[in-house]
Amino acid sequence: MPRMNMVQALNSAMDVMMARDENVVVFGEDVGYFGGVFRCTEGLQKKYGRDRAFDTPIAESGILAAAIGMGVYGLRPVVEIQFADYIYPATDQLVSTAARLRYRSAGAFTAPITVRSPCGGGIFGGQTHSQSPEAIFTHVCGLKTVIPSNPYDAKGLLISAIEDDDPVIFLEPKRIYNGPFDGHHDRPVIPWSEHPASEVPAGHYTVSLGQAACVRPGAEVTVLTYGTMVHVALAGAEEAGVDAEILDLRTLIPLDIETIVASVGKTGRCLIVHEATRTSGFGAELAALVQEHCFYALEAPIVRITGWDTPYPHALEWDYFPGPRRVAEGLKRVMAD
Amino acid sequence: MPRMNMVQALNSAMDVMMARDENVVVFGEDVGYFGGVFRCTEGLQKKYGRDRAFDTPIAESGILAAAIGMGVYGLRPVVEIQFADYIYPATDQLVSTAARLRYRSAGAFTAPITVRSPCGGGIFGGQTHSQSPEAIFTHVCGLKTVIPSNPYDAKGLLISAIEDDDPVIFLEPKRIYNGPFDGHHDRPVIPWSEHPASEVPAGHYTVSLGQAACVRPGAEVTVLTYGTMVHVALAGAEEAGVDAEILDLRTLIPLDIETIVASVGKTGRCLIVHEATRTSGFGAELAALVQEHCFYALEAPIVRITGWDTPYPHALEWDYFPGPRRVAEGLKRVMAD
Amino acid sequence: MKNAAPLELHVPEPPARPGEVPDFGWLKIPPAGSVARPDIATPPNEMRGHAYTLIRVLDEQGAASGPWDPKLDAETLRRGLRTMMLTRAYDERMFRAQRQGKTSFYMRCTGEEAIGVAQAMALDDRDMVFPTYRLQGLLIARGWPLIEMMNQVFSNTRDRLKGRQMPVLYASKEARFFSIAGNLATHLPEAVGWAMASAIKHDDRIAASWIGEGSTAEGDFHHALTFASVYRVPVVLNIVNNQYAISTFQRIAGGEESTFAARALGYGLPALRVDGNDFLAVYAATRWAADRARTNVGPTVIELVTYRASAHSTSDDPSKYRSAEEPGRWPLGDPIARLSGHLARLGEWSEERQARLASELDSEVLAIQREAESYGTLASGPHHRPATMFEDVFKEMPWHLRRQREEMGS
Amino acid sequence: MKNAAPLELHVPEPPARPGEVPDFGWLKIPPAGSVARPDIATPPNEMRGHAYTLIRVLDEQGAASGPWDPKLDAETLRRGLRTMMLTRAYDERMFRAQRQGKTSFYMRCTGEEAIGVAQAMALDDRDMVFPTYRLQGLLIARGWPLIEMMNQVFSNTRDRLKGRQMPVLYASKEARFFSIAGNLATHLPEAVGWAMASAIKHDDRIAASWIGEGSTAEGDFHHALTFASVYRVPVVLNIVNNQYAISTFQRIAGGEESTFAARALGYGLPALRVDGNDFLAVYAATRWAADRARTNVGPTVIELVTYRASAHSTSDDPSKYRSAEEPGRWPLGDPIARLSGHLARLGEWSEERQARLASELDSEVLAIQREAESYGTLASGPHHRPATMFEDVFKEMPWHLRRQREEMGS
Ligand SMILES: Cc1ncc(C[n+]2csc(CCOP(=O)(O)OP(=O)(O)O)c2C)c(N)n1
Ligand SMILES: Cc1ncc(C[n+]2csc(CCOP(=O)(O)OP(=O)(O)O)c2C)c(N)n1
Ligand SMILES: [Mg+2]
Ligand SMILES: [Mg+2]
Repeated sequence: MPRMNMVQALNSAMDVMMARDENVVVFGEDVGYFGGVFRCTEGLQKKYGRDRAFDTPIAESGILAAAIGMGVYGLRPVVEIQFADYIYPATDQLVSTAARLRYRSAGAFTAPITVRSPCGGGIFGGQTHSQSPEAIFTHVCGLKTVIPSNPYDAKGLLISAIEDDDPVIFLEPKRIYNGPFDGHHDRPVIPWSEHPASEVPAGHYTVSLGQAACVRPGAEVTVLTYGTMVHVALAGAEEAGVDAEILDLRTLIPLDIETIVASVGKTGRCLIVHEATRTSGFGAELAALVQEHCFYALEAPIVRITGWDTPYPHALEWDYFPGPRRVAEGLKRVMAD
Repeated sequence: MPRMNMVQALNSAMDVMMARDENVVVFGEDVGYFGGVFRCTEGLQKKYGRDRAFDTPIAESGILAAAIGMGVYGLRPVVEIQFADYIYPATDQLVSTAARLRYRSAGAFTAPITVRSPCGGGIFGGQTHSQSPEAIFTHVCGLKTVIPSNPYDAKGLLISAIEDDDPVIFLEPKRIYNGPFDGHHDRPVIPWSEHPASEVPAGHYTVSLGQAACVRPGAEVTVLTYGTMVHVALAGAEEAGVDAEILDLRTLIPLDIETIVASVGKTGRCLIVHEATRTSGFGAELAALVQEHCFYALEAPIVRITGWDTPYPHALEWDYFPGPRRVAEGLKRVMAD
Repeated sequence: MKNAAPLELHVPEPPARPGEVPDFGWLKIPPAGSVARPDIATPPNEMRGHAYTLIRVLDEQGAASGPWDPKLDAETLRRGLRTMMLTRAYDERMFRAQRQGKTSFYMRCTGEEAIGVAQAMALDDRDMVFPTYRLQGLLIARGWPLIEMMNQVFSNTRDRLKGRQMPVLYASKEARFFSIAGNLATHLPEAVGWAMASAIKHDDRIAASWIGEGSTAEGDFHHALTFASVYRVPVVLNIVNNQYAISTFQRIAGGEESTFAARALGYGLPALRVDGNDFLAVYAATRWAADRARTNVGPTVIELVTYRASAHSTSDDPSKYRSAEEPGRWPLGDPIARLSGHLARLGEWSEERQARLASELDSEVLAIQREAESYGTLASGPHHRPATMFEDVFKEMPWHLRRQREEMGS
Repeated sequence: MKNAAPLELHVPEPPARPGEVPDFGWLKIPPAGSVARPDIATPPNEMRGHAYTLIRVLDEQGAASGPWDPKLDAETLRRGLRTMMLTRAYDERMFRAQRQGKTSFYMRCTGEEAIGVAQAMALDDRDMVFPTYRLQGLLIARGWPLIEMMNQVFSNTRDRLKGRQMPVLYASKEARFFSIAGNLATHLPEAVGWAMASAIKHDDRIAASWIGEGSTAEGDFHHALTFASVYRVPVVLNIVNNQYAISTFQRIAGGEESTFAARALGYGLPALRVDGNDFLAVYAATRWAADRARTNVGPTVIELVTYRASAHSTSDDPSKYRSAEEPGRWPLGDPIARLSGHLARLGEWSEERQARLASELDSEVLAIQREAESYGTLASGPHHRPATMFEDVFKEMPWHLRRQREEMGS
């Protein structure tokens, strides 16, 4: 089976879908000839032509609106927002049309679009190239939100997203485009090729939306996490020497509540880890759900290890990033009580 | 003391501040000559002139940007977004400049702006005149978020917001502009004049940001709520016959955690009530905080009574609105466990 | 260089406020028939003047003249007249129904009927339209049944939108009429996206969209024009300049220093500024733009100059901000009266036929209204079942919505 | 009417891709001195042509001519030249520092130096500027110390922005230089707001702002122009058309069907399209616009036509998307060479002085760099203390941030 990093896996997902379905089109800033600033769409214009993979003006709201209109026509647009930090100008299109169109027209019109966007920090991008805005989308009913943590899932989930008839926000943790970063920024970069999840089928396959993956079975505590933090959590658990069950949520909406409840029911403890700022982050919803569903099983307060409630500071990136040390501390805290 | 409804109290806050501080300016769509579609700015243009209270083009992002620029100059703009549902086009200005300016310039430039906007349902406004988007703002570090529940607080909090040197989102539950609506939509409307909080001093006073109010002391369960739902919670507690301690949070960021923790520490039970959609609503953050701070005091799972995770449906408004019956059910649920 | 005088903020004002005498002298009205009709292949920069004039076919006496006269036969003209009158009759009945408390809200398009109706007739029925809330004439002209529209206005059991939308925010896939947006301007770049898709698929259907002059200030207006220009999209973008955005006169939207049509010029797009109350001019301009789009020449911006003769909506009271005399002094008249006058002048119509038709249409509307009310009204029901509220958020209902539906207990 | 041919999507392309021969024939360049200079009170609609031409003062031989010649004395010209050269020297050193791994990122303005420098000189130092990330020349011309700028680039202990911002996103209250935004275009309507405030307060200071041609597609560009036009705001809005937005040629931003200057016309604003590599033309146009703003006549849009001679940033590799020959074929030359040639022609400069100055400036920059590095670099520190991260989110630190600071343990 071919080995792929995340960028190649994402590229392959779009390639496979463009070949299978003439209605799939790909566009965004620098997405056409150049193939995207992270090269995720490389080669697609050459292969499928300028009217199926093209550059757009710098207008995120215009990009979303064009995608929605195309979706109404019957296409399946896959658009790239260059950084998740730049999705804000498109908020009205996302909330007021993409998320609401099926509902407000009682199914007459729909927006089967996929919005890809690199998120997260760890590349010294400062406060406007590091954000993780997923919580906002999870609060907007009508949007699905997906965040993969490895090449195999990235491709399978992206194909599912493209085939899905609802609008999907597909956030790509840019720090793990090239390797399974575990938060040890001072150690040499490990490429994906050494990780089993880099074995990615060349053709079509899917990873279903709404299903978490257990990346480490364990008995003492459940860790709920996604994206880059999956790898950090693994490292943190090792450092803490705690037998943690680590769930990679993969899809935030719809959420795989069953897997979560089963795990916390078993372990009686829960740590939530995400890179986004804490207050009203998706960790808050997870904490609320876990205590709603597993109150009597819980032996200790649910702990959240997250980005601080500040913008992502350029030079202090590694003091901001919730790395393995903080995850380990969190695990110890949740085990201590 | 004069009796005022919410609209008059808000108008009075702006009037008082415009008279005291020449740097206070007020603008927004239909805000000038007409005085706003809810008449909150009535008379201000006549009194303070066209360059201190004026109409704007329909461009929420432009309005926010102009306010930010004026704030940088040294003014204290108070802008109105006609409905909270229409704040989305301004998201980028709110997140990327208003919330971040002090931080990114290390204090050299700031945006001491107040963004007023009517929120919430109950007036048959359908899905685009009924939203309660507060959770989104609470996730954006750098913004303060305020939601008053009565005329006295509305005026005192709005003055505090205008005097505050940080950007403040000031959400006004439109259903209680004219009376303390308790969710019984089938009963006659009660005007504010019959409510003690309609006694509003004519002059300057403040209600501090960051302080909750206990609107009903009680021993059995703590209800965390704000805005219209304060009145609904009071009615719901009465209907359930439960001795609930009801806290009107008033300010979501910064949150009055001490009052919350003290109350839940005492009652051991917690119900959260808001009108916004549930998933990743501010109730999630409240639930997460309460279980973090009061885990060992909690005798039952924290329950959330909220708007459903759907758009606000026009004809089914009263099935959507979390009224007193649902609050009472929630109280019974939290007491039963 | 220092300025002699200190800086001043200029805040535009309307020509008249309540109690003042309105004067529309600022509106320059060229004689009917006087504006040239360029070929659709004319480079936009050779026809910039069309953004600053007013294309008119019908004169004050009801005579049609000039190169823009679409030379429609009397049958077609009567059809247009009937549809405009039906629209008005519908508006009046629905307005009254709201006043009687049968529904929450209503918006009339009084005085603007030529726009939706003539444009629907000038477009192909297969073309996709992305309208605003004031384009009921368009939907009626496409033959969408009034009963469907009323069911929506009453949010009753037969409302295809399941009671979810405020009155007048229609959507009809069959009529190729896009779901009307509550958030202004969002639909304009969406229309451009639809038309881009049509071009990508080598289809022959074009898109058309409408936006109020007030809403042109939104960023999405700019996005629509930019994308339309860059990709030469087969779309017709209409700006309905009815002088007001709720209480706000169009000068606050930028109508003082320029025309709204002129916005197009900066993007290299052609613009037509049209007498929006002149059925023939509206028809002809739309046809010109549609032909241009359909033949791959590119998009066109049309400004339709009209007047919002009634209130913004049933929630609005214009006496608070504009002179009560203003509607009567609007110099471009009423579109129904003008077309009816034209037909009469051609010997194809009479005051008597006009009166008869008006009363027939009112009866027709009333009968339909009775039927619609039999399916329910917002005030007294019945409505769709509460549990339907959870449908269509997603294609398949996820667990959390199923759970909430159970929690609701229905 | 049905179209003969099916619809097609037009996707603009640049004239040349890697391996192809670039040809700038599409850029129409009028002779230096040939464009009229209208009075600042000229109604915008009487000078529309200025949006489609190119105001030039310096010809190919370095001679200045025509009504736009600002007739600056040699001292001022040499100051301009020196500042442009200093900017370039600074850029080269910082670029190298990034390549040496001392910081994360850098952006040069190579080839665009006339813009920031001439415009800073044409404005009053008290005017407020809202620039983009490619206007370091403006900050240098305002006399802001290079050491401050370098401290920011290195995110070191003396970085006034406390290491929070990516390199080059300067902010200086003292230099009246607004905090540079990462989110494109946001600052343009903010500049308009600042200038509205200045007008409200009857101040005499105006605002100026800059935006890349690629970023004009954002809604905030439209908001800026709309507000500027409606309230006749004392602001100068500059569009820097350097042909590229990262890999994207300006035609994708709408430069194929029109000029960027022409956007202004639709709002009734005057536009000047200027040779952005001609120091004198840039100076003169800016002066014209500043005078207009300061005397309450209104805002002006200036398009500065230039060429991004180096990569977008240190993260970019232009050989992937444009012909390697392109920079060399850019017909408007290099702003430093052109001004230096002009001074030489006046007998006020020589190749030898030019070379000497270049090496002096490089030494000066290098010395400052050494000092800056002594306060730390991003790579090797020291930086501000981690706990400072929690400051300035709000004026007063709320409990949750205090708690998080404790949790961080520093
Ligand atoms: C984004 C957004 N902002 C504000 C509103 C509130 N609003 C509804 S209609 C309207 C006026 C629109 O005026 P115009 O575009 O001229 O259309 P007209 O009503 O005259 O047909 C406003 C401000 C809205 N619906 N959406
Ligand atoms: C809202 C937003 N979208 C996208 C980006 C990513 N981005 C940074 S610079 C750039 C290109 C800007 O080009 P232009 O405006 O022409 O300026 P130039 O770099 O040529 O000076 C892009 C797309 C961003 N910073 N902000
Ligand atoms: Mg209007
Ligand atoms: Mg550029």
